Amino acid sequence: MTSTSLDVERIRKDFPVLSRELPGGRPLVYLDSGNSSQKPTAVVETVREHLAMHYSNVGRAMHALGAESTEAYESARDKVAEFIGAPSRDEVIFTKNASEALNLVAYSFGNPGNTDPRFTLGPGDEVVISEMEHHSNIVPWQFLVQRTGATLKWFGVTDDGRLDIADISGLITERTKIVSIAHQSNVLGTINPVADVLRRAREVGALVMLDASQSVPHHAVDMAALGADFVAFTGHKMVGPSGIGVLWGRAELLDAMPPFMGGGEMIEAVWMDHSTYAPVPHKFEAGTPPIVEAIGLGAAVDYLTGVGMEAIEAHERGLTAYALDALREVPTLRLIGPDSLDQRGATLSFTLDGIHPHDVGQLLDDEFGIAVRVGHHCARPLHLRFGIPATTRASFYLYNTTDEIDALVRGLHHVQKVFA
Amino acid sequence: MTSTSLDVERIRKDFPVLSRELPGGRPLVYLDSGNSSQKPTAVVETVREHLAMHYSNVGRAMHALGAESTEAYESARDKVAEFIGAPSRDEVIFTKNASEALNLVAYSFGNPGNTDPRFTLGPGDEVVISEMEHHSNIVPWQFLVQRTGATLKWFGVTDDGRLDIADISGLITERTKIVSIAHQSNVLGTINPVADVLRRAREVGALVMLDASQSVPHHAVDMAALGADFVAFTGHKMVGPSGIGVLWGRAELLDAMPPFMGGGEMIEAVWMDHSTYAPVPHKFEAGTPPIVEAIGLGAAVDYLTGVGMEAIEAHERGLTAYALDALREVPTLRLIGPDSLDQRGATLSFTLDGIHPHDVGQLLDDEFGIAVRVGHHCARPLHLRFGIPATTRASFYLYNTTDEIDALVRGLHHVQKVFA
Amino acid sequence: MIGESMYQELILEHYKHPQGRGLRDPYDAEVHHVNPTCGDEITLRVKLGDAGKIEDVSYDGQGCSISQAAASVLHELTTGSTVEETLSVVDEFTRLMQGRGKVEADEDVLGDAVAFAGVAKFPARVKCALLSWMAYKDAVVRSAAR
Amino acid sequence: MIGESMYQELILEHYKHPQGRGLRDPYDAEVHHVNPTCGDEITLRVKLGDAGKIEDVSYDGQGCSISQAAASVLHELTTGSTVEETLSVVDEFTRLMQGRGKVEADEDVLGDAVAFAGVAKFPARVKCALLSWMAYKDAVVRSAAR
Ligand SMILES: Cc1ncc(COP(=O)(O)O)c(C=O)c1O
Ligand SMILES: Cc1ncc(COP(=O)(O)O)c(C=O)c1O
Repeated sequence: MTSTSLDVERIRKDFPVLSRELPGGRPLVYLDSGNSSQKPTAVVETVREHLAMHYSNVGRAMHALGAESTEAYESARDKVAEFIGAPSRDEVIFTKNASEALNLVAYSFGNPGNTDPRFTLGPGDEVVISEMEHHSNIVPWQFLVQRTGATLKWFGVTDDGRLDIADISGLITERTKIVSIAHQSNVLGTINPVADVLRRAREVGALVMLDASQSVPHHAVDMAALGADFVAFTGHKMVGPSGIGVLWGRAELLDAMPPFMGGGEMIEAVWMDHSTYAPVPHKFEAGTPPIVEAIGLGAAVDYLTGVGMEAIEAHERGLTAYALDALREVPTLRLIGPDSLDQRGATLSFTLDGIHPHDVGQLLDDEFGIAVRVGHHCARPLHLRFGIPATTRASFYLYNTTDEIDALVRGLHHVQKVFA
Repeated sequence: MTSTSLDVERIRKDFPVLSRELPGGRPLVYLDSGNSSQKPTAVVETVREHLAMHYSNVGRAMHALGAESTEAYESARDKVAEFIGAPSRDEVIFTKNASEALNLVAYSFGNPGNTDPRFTLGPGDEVVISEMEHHSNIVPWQFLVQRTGATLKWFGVTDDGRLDIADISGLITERTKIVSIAHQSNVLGTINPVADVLRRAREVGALVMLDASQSVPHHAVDMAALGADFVAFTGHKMVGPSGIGVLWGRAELLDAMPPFMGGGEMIEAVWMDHSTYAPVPHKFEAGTPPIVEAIGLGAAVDYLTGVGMEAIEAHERGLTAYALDALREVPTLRLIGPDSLDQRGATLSFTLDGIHPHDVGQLLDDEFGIAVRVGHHCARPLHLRFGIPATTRASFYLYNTTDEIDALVRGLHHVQKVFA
Repeated sequence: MIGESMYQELILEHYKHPQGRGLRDPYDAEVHHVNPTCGDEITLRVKLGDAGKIEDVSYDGQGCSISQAAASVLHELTTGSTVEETLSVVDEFTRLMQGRGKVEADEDVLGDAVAFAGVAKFPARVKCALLSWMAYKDAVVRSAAR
Repeated sequence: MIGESMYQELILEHYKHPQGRGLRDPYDAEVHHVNPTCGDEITLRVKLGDAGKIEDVSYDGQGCSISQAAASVLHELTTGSTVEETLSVVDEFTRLMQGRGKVEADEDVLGDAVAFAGVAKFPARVKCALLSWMAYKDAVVRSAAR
């Protein structure tokens, strides 16, 4: 049993899908929250109620429904800002997902119309990422260096699944304009040494972006304490709706960046041949934003705060300890990532000798209703690094139980029997 | 009375907000659908049910919920493709709104990594838009010419609110790479002469993009018949959820374009130093897409198809005829846009002598619960063209009635009394 | 009609009968502010007097009733007060306007300007209400800098 | 256990006891296909015989049970048939796989390959099932072109 101040049975009742029966009478064992989380009734009902009874466009509308929608949308920004300890609410930009947030920042560099030296980029300049990144924190930077002639470099990963910072000074140099790494790996579970990276980046004047898609949902993350320049995360992994993500950035940097997409809402005034832009956050929110989705994310952070991020973290820690022990007993199971609780989250990826993860995942689902993720989890270079095409990944959240981990272990034994 | 095969009283029952009382006991008279439309129960319930009971990430997930979500998401693509008569479902790309769709295409030009001559752009090349565009179809092209050194040109607008095509051959020339104009104006209601523009564009080998944000919700629009190269529209204006838009493009062009945003789902394979990309539509859908929003849009097109786009068009035509007559009786009212039914939709913008539109809109709302839009409606250059800072705009949809137009006229008389 | 209607009698009164409207000489600073999103404009002059007092605030402009009435109320509240006093009124008014309808107005500080409380719920109108007040702050800074 | 389980006995049978596995000489064309998203690989050879018949399909590869079993079933269904017949089986199999679980399989045409019907609901697995079949189509085109 995990020791925690979180009443998991009560919490499970908040998530209607968890009591659902899958076709064929299978119960649902949802161990794929690292991919996307389930939604509590509080979020679903907020979305429903707003869509049905209070909906209108925001900002531009000057009538009762417009005021209700704008108020709800901007309140969601307040809630998110408070949730992540943002120094200012205007630093919270709503995007459609974490990927858009990462692309937005990548597109800010090397724009010929912007002469701010922090955002110029060309041959000789360098961008640093890592080998454990999600594709959404790799490909935007590949695009950037392709457009500008700059160079992409990356941290390696150690055999036990840690960021290899042995040569950090050789990697992050005076030529580095930005370092963008995961706060927590979506495959290894590793929590990266942000302070070390920041220290070196500050020495050479490089900016630091964190892909916090896997940390913000699971830990109390405070922007001021963290000290990075940009942070991206995504609503659907933190019990929020799909279609909504967040970019947090330091106001003075956001002010200095060129806009990304153009359109309604992000302008101050438009003439046919030029335009001036609204202040942040609106400068980066072109067009009608994901209104109801942002409002749903507001309800999600209310829900998480209600449960308590410390309690969630402790609960997940208990589950991780339990799972690390339990998985050790499965023959031939090889964990990819740290095998201790030190600086790691509740994400466990592994292989089984001679059985392809696709078959593992599908059999677990087919026979037991256990949902895990299989494949490279949008982190193909990391899998190449470990010389494997794919892994099976179990990822836990506030609503998971040790019983579900037991079910997983039983399922893995069965899979091994089928393919024996 | 309008003559139509649409039972508006029955339809109004499908939209819960329409029977809502606003604070102070005002009934709601919603005449702001051009800004964003209301949502029928069918859409709200589809969103709720999916979020609560079937949600998971799409594509990448290989379990029961993953299959349900993927199936629902891809079925939504089928539905949208059928709704707009797309030659192939793979030509339907889900974005977060129309603005993203327009930016996506604008960012496809002048990318140094792409050598397809249709998408190269530099000094000497020209982009043509019009003076009646929404900012979302102006600013992305301003960005493009700023990045590349190309030239932006535009159609003027005649005094009666039509696209001025008198000098179309001087405007669209061998130097033109793309023409992007509204299918229907969000201020004037004007439906533009797409065939004329296409004919000239084809003569000189220019591509044509249509901003169909205001046409697709109100008319049966068929991609094959229309003949354009790219078409953008947005879910929230067509009884769908917020957070979802659509780019339709010809497959051979989409194939030739560089990707826009990088990340999960849009790749084929990723190495640290380069990547290959998925085929369309996924190539342009980086990261977790607006899953539930797309599914909600699928329910929206089902709903619209159920009512019948011809019936909707006829109903709106009746309302427009009625409103044109009724508004003529309001003293000093000046209509901005065509005053006949010829090639126009159900959007009426106007000014009242000596009363600022902000005051008109707010008083209509305050006293009668009438929601109209006031300001420049994200079309400031068009307002500059007419020498006015703002207009009041009433826009109708399938759920509006002639009674509501009567209420508007009464409200305008009252406004004139208050400010007399 | 709702309780928090934006069109309080007082606003309409100021709109129809603006106080202190018109540009007057002499003045220490003149500023011209525009709200590009809706085209509202104001030209505003400040004349400082003895003992840190505001001797006159004169103005001319065009726009909606909210922007025009706000200038009229501004004239009333500032003329004859000390610079310091007026700036704290400006701060309170700004706080009220940017509070998205969730901030309680301090009537003692704001006087007639509390009539604008209903505006705060409409972000697009907040700029109308603030236009002249921001112009005033700007003008005071400039006249003090001379 | 659900009715439409992806792991039909038949698939497991073919996975554990693959038919015709191994690369054989002589051959008219050899192709190598990879599914970069999951790392599945196949090398496949085709030998044409008389009267437009397929004399042999030999292959080697690695990957999940679906991709490996699909290759085994492919071998069984193609060897001994005419090129034309096999291509129509490939077409029907492709249609089934891309039908997102909504297409009814034609058992007469597909034979054992109908066991893969359950795969069609998982887009990520469709590519596994199709890998060898696409490789086969490619190889046939190449051998015909010689
Ligand atoms: C003509 C036109 N184009 C583009 C848009 C932008 O759509 P969205 O705000 O959904 O991006 C709108 C509506 O706001 C519009 O009316
Ligand atoms: C570490 C990490 N970064 C980025 C993303 C991308 O998030 P989204 O798909 O919401 O854009 C994910 C999840 O998919 C992730 O796990």
